[in-house]
Amino acid sequence: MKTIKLKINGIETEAPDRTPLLQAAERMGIRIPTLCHHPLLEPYGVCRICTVEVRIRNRVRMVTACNYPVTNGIEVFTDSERVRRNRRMILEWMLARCGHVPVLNRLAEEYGVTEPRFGRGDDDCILCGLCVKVCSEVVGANVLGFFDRGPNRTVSTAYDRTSDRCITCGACAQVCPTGAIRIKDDQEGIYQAMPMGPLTSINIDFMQAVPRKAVIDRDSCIHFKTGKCQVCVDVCEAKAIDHKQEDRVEEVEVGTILLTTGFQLQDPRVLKEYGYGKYKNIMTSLDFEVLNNAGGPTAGKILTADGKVPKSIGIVHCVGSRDQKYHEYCSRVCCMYALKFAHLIKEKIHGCEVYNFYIDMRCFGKGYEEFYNRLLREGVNFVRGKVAEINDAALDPSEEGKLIMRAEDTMIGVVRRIPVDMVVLCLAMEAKPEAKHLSHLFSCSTGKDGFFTEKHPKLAPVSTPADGIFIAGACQGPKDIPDTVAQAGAAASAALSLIQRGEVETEAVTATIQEEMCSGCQICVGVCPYTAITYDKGKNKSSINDALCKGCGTCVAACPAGAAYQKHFRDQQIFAEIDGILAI
Amino acid sequence: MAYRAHCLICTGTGCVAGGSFNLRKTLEAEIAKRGLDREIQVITTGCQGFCAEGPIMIVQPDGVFYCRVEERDVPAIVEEHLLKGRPVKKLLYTPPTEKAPIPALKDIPFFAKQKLIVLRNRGLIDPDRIEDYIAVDGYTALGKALTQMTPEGIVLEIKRSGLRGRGGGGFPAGIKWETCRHAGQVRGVAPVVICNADEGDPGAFMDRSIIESDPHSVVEGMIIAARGIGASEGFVYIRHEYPLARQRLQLALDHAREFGLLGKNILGAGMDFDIEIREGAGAFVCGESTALMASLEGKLGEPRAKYIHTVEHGYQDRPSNLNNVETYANVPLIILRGADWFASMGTGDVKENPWNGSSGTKVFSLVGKINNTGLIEVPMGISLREIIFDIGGGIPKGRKFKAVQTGGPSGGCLPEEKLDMAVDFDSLTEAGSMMGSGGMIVMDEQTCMVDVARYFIAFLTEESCGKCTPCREGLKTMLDVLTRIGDGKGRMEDLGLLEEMGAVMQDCCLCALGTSAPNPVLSTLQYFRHEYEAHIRDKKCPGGVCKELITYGIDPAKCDGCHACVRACSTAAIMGEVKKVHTLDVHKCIKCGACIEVCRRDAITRT
Amino acid sequence: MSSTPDNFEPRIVAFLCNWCSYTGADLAGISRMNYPANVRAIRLMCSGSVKPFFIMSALHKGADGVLIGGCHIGDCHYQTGNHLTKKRIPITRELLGALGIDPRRVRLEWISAAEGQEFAEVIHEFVKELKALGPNPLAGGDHAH
Amino acid sequence: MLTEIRKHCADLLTRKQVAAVYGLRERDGHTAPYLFTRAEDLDGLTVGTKVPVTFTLRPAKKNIISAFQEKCPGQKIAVLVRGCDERGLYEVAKRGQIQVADLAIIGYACDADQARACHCPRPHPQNLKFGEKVQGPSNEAFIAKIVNMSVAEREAFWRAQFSKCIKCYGCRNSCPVCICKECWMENDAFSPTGWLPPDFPMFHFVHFYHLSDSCIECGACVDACPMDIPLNLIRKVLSKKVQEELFYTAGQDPEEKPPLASREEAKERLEKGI
Repeated sequence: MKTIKLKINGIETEAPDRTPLLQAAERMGIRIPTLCHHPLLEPYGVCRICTVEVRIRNRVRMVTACNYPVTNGIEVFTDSERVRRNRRMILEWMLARCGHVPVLNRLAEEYGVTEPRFGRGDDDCILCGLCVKVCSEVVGANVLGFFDRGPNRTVSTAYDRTSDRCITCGACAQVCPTGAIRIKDDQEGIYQAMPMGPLTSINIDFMQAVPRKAVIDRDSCIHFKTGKCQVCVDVCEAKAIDHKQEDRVEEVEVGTILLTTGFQLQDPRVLKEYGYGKYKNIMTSLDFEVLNNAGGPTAGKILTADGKVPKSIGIVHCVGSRDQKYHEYCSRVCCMYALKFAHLIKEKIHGCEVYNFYIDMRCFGKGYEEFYNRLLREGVNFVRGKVAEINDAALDPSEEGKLIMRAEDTMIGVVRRIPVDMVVLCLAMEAKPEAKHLSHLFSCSTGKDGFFTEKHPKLAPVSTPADGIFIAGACQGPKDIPDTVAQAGAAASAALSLIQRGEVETEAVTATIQEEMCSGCQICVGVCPYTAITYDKGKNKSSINDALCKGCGTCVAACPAGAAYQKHFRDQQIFAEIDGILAI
Repeated sequence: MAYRAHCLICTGTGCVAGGSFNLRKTLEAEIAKRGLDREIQVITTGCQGFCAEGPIMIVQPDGVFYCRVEERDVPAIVEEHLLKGRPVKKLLYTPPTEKAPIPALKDIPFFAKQKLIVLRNRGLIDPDRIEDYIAVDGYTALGKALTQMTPEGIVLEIKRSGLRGRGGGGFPAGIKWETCRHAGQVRGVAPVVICNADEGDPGAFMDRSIIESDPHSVVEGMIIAARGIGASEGFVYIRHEYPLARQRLQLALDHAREFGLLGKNILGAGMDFDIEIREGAGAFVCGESTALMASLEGKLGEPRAKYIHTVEHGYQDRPSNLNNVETYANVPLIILRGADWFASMGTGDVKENPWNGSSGTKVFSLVGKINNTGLIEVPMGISLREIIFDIGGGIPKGRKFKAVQTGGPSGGCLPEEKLDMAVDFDSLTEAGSMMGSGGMIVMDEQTCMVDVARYFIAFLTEESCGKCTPCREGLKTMLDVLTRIGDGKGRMEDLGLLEEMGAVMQDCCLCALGTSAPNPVLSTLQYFRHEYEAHIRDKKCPGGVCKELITYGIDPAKCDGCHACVRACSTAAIMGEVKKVHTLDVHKCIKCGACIEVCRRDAITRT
Repeated sequence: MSSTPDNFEPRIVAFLCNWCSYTGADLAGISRMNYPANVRAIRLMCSGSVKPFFIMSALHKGADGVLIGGCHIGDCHYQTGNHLTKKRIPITRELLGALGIDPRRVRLEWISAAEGQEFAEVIHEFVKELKALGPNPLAGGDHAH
Repeated sequence: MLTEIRKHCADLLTRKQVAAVYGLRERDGHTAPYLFTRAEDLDGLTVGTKVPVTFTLRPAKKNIISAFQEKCPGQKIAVLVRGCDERGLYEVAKRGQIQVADLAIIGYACDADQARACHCPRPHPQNLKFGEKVQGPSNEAFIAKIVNMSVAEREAFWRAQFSKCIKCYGCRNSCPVCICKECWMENDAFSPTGWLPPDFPMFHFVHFYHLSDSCIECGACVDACPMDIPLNLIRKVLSKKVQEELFYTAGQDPEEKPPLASREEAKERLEKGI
C-alpha cells in the first residue's frame, strides 16, 4: 500500500494511504478521544467526539478521526481550540442525556466541563451503537437495533421483547462503555455462575495442560452459532486460528497402549436426601475446590451464595461411597481431602465451625494420621455418623437461612441436628461410563463397579489381559495422587520394556485349513470375525491368512469336515486333555 | 379529428383537492348535452403552478385563464364562452393590486415573469399520455443523445451547461456524472442512476408537481443520464406521501417501456436501461443521499460519513449517481438545445467551470404570507423582490414584508435589505441561507422570528435520525433554549449559547441535515437579533406570536361591534353589545387568535 | 433316575475362554474364593472354538457335567466368537436331550475376567445340581470297560 | 403329469434352452439319476421315486450336480425336483457345492400319499410347475412320541435303537445335504473301527449335530437304514429347535446363510435378513 505524508499537530509523519486518521494518530501516540469506536468494529462515527480539524490545501474541514481516511499532505489538528470547543459542547449535550455515566464525566472533566449548561440527564445509554454493531457485525445475531428517531432514539430488541435470536453471548454488555447493558441472570447465586466449565469459548483446558494450547469450545463459540464473529482470527498475530478445522481421526500405529482415562464424580442429585441443587450452599467437593482456588470466582474466598462469610460448614464424608445403595467401595481420597478442606476453612475463616461427618477416618498414608491429629487440635468437630438428611427446616429464627444436617452421632449415641451455612459433599469417585466401551475396544475388561480390571491384582497390577495394554490411575480404581503417580510410573515402565524389546511375540495359535479335507462349503468364511479366510473359487477351497488370523478358533469349531484346525488346540489335544482330566 | 377548442383542466394535487376531476366530468357532460363534444375537447393536465387560485382551467386557443372554477360554473362557461365566445368575467383572475380582471394567461404577472424549462409542458399536456409528451418534442433529446452523441459527449454537454444539482447542494451535475462514469469504468462495476423524489421540506412541492405534470421529462432525463454514465439500472426513490405522482410516474414508465424507450435495446441503439420505483416511508432524512441509498438497500435510513463518496461507492457499493427530479427534468432540453443555450440563462460564466455561477432556471414553491402562492420557475439571478412582489403579488392585506425563508427547514431567513439580492446558489449561501430544493416561505410583520426558528428547529428535531450526538442532542437543547426564549424565560447569554451550539453543529454533525440545521437560528440571530433581544430583555414578542409574551386587546377606534369575535371566542373572553365597542378579558383569553381571523376591521390587537 | 450315592462327587469339564472365563476362574483363585474342586478347566482361546463333539466326548468319557464359559455377549475378545457359542450350545443341548442325555449336564455361562465371584458361584450351583442329577449314565461308554 | 413333464423337457431340449435335463430314468425296473441330453431318451424319464437328485457320489464324495457343473461350467441344465430335492439343492448351494443360477429348476408336487409316507412337511417345491400342492403331515404329531418321553425313557429308547446299528453309513451316504470330504463319523476318536454297535450316542451324535441347520427332512436316511432306525425323529426335533432358536428353516432361500455359518447373533441375523 502506498505510504503518504501528513502532519499531525505540527509533526510530520507517514501512514499508509487512506488509513483511518485515528489509527494514524495512535501510531504517533496521539490520543484522540472517542466514545463510539471499537477496534473490532467498523467505524460508526456517531459520537463525534473525535472530530478534528483537517487542513487540505488551505481549506479547513472538521472530520471525524475514526473514519476519515488520511491522504497525502493533509495537516491535522487534534486539539485546537475549535476542536476543544466542539468536544466540550458535545460532552455537555451528552451529559444532558446521561449525566451520571462515569466515562462521560471523566472525559468532560478533561475538557473542563464541570457544570454542564444543559443539566444532567438520567439515561445510561449514550447511543454509541457499539452494542448494536457488535451484535450484527461480530456476533451476527442481529438482535439489537435502534428504534425511533431523533431525541427519542433508543437501543432495544425488536418490539422490546426478549429475542429468541439472542444467544446471550454478552458481547453487547462487554462493549457497552457505560454499563447500560446488563445480562440478566435467571439463576441465582455464585454457584450457578461458578466457572466449572470454561470461562470463555477460547480457553486453555487447565493451567498445567500439556500441550498448553488454547482451544475453541464449539458449543459456546459465537462463530459456530451464528456463522459470524471471527474476532479471534483478527487478533491472533500468529494466524493460528482456523474455524474450519474439524475433528480428525488420526491413525497411529503403536505397540503399547496406556489406558489412563480417569474417573468421574458421582452425580450428587442422585442422593436426594442431601438436597444438592435444591438448596443453595450445598456443593460438591470439586465445587468447593474451585471456590477455594485463588483463580476461582471468589478469588479464593470461601463465601456463601449470598456472598457472605459462612460461620459454620459441614463436610460429609463417604457420599455415595461405602454405601450399598450406590458404591460399595471406598473412594479412598475423600477422608484426606475432607481433612484438607477443614484445615483450609479453619485457616481462611477465623472462628468458623467445621463439622466433619465420617464413618471411619481412613488416614492410611504417610503423615496422614498426624494431619488428622493436627486438625483435632485445630478444633475441627468430627462427628462419627452418616448424615441422614440435609434440609432447611428452621426451628427457630436463628436457624433461618441455614442448612440443617441431621445425623446420628454414633460416638455418643444421639441424633444430632447441626445448622450450618454451607455443606460440602465428598462424593464418590466412579468409573466413567465410557470405560465399558473402551474395555471392548482394548480387549480388557471392567469390573462390576466399572473400573478396568488389572491382569493380576498383585503380580500384574498395571497390565490387562490384553498384551501391550496397560492401565494406570483412577480408571483402574479410586486412588489418590501419589498412588496414581506410582502406578502410572509402573505402567509406563512396563510399556517401555515392551518398546525396548522392539518386538512382541504373537500367540502362535492361528488356525489352518487342510486343503485336501476342505469341501469348499465356506462356513468358515462366514464365521470369521477378521475376514482372514478367503475362498478360492477355482480350487473350491478356503484358506486362512496367517497374518489376519487372531486365533479365536471359531472357524475350527464351525468346520463340519474338521478341515480347519488351530495350532495348540487340535482336536487330538483337546480330546487328550479331556481324557487326562477325566482320568483322575 | 380536429377540435376547435380545448379546455385544459389542471389536475395538480391542489386542484384535484379542489375538485378538478369532478369538474372535468361535469364539463364533459355539459358539452355533450349541448352537442359540442365533437368540437371541444376536455384535457386534464398537470399542475399549472398557480395553486392559490385552483381549480384552474384554461381555454385554448384563446388562452383564457379561469380560476377557482366550481362545478356550478360549468353551464356559464359552456354557454357564454364555448358557445358565444365571451369569457366569463367573474371567473377571470384579478391581481390583488389591480381592479380589472386579466383574461389571458400570458398577461397574468404570475406567469409573465416566469421562464419555463422544467415546467415547459405544464398545463399543456396530459401527463398520463406519452403521445402528448412526444407531440411536444418529448424523447427527441433521447434520440439525439443515443444517435448523435457519445456518452462522453453527453456528460460534457451537461458539464458545460453549468447545470447544478437542484436538490439543494448545488453540486454540478456534469462533474458528478463524470466521476460516476469514471468510477464505473475504473472499478468495472455498472453504476446506477437514482432519482431523488423524496421531497420532504415543509411547504415544498416542486418535485411532486414536475412528476405529476410531466413525468416523462424526468424519465427522459434519467435515460440520458444513464447513457452518459453507463448505467443500466435506475431507481426513483419517491416518498410514500405522493401517491398521485407515483401513479403517474409508474404509468409513464410503463408507456416508455411499451414504446421501446426503456428496457432492452432502447430505440434500437443497443442501450439497455430500466427504471424501478422505490417508495420511501416518509423520513425527512432519507432525502440525504447516503440515507436514501441505505433506505434503497432496505436498511435503516441513516446517513453515513461521506468521506467515501456515493458516486464511487453508493447503492450496493456500486457507483451511484443521485440527482433530484428537477435536475433530471432539465436534462432533455439541455441536450436538445445545447449547453450554450442553457448557460446563457442565469448568472456567471459556467462553461469553463460550473462552480462559477448558476445557470438555467429554478423552480420555487412560493408559500407563506404572499398573495400568489404556487409553483414558479424563474431564471437564476432574478431578485427576491421580483419573485415576491411581481410574481407573488406581494403580501396580503397590505401588511409589511418581514423575511423570506429559502431552502427548506434548514434554510435561513433573509430580511428586507436582502430583497434585491440575486437568487442563485452562491449568493444565498453567502447570505446565510441556501438554495435548498426551492422552498420559499414569505413572512410578514406578524411573524415572530424566534417562533419561526423554533418551528423549524422543532421540525428538524423531529426529523433528525438521531444517529449522531450533535444533531440529536444539539437540536433538542437548541429547541429547549428557543422555547425558553419564546416563553419569556430567556437570558441574554442564551444568544451566545445558541450561536456556539450552531457553530458546533456546523462543525460536527454527520450529515447535511445536521450541519445546516442551525441555519434558521443563526440567520435569524444575524438579521433579527433585536427580536430575540425583545423577547429576552423586554419580554415582548414584536410579531405578536409568542403567547406567553403577548396580550390581546380590542382597538376601540376600529371595533364596530359586529359581534363576530364574540361568536368565535371559545372562552367567552370577549364581551360587548352589538354595534357597540367590545371589550376583552385578558384573564379569560387563551390567545388562540380565533377573533383575529374573523375580525374584518383588524380591531384585535396583540401587544 | 438312579439314586445318588451320598459321596457322589460329580466331575465337571469346563471349557473356558482364554480372555474372560478362564481369567475369571483365575481371579476367583487369586481372590481366594472357595469353589468346589469338581471342576477341571480346559482353556480354549474362545468359547466359539468349543466343538459340540468336545462336549459329547467329555460326557462320553465320564464327565458328569460340562461347563462352557465365555465372555459376555458384546465383550468377546474376538468380537463375535461367542455369538457362535450362543447358537451352538442350545442346539447341542436339545440334541442331547432328545437322545436321552439330561441337558442340564451342559451349562453355558458368560463369565467375565472380573467375575471371579460369579465363577465360584456358578461352580457351586452346578455341582449342587449335578449332585442332584447323579452320575452320568454314559460314563465310561459301552466300550470303555 | 409325467407326459406333460416329458413334453416340457423335450421342448427345452429341442429348443436348446438347456443342455440337458437331469432327472430320473427308469430302466430295467431300476430308477437312477440320469442326464438326458436327447429328447428321444425322455421316454425313460420318470418321477415320483425317492431318489434324491442331489445324490452324493461315494467314495468321491461329490454331489452329482456339482460334478457336472465342474465338468461343464456355465452349461445350463434343467433339473426335475420334488420339494425335498429343491430344498436339498438350495442347502448344498449355500455351502458352495452347486451353482443354482445355472439350473433350470422344474418342480413337481408329491401327492398326499407320498407326503405321508415320507413324513414330509412340505411336499412341493417353490418352483412348482407340475402337480397340485398338498398339505404335508404335521411334524408335531410325528415327534410327539419322543417329546413325551422322559430323559431316561429316551435314553433307553435310543440305546435300543442304536444297538441295531451296523455302521453301514447308509444314513450318511444317502443324505442329499451331506458334503464333507472327511467324515467325523469315521473319526477314530468317536467310534473306533470295529466297535459294533458304535458307542451310544457318539456315532449318531455327529451325524445329527452336523446336519442340524441343513436337514431338509427328506427322510432319505431313514429309507436307507437297513435296520429301520427312526433317525428322522431326532432330525425333526432338531429342525424344530433350529427354527425356534435360530429362526431358520433349511431349504427356503438359496441366498439365506445358515445360522451356524454366520457371525451374527440369531436375532440380529433375523433382523438383517442375512
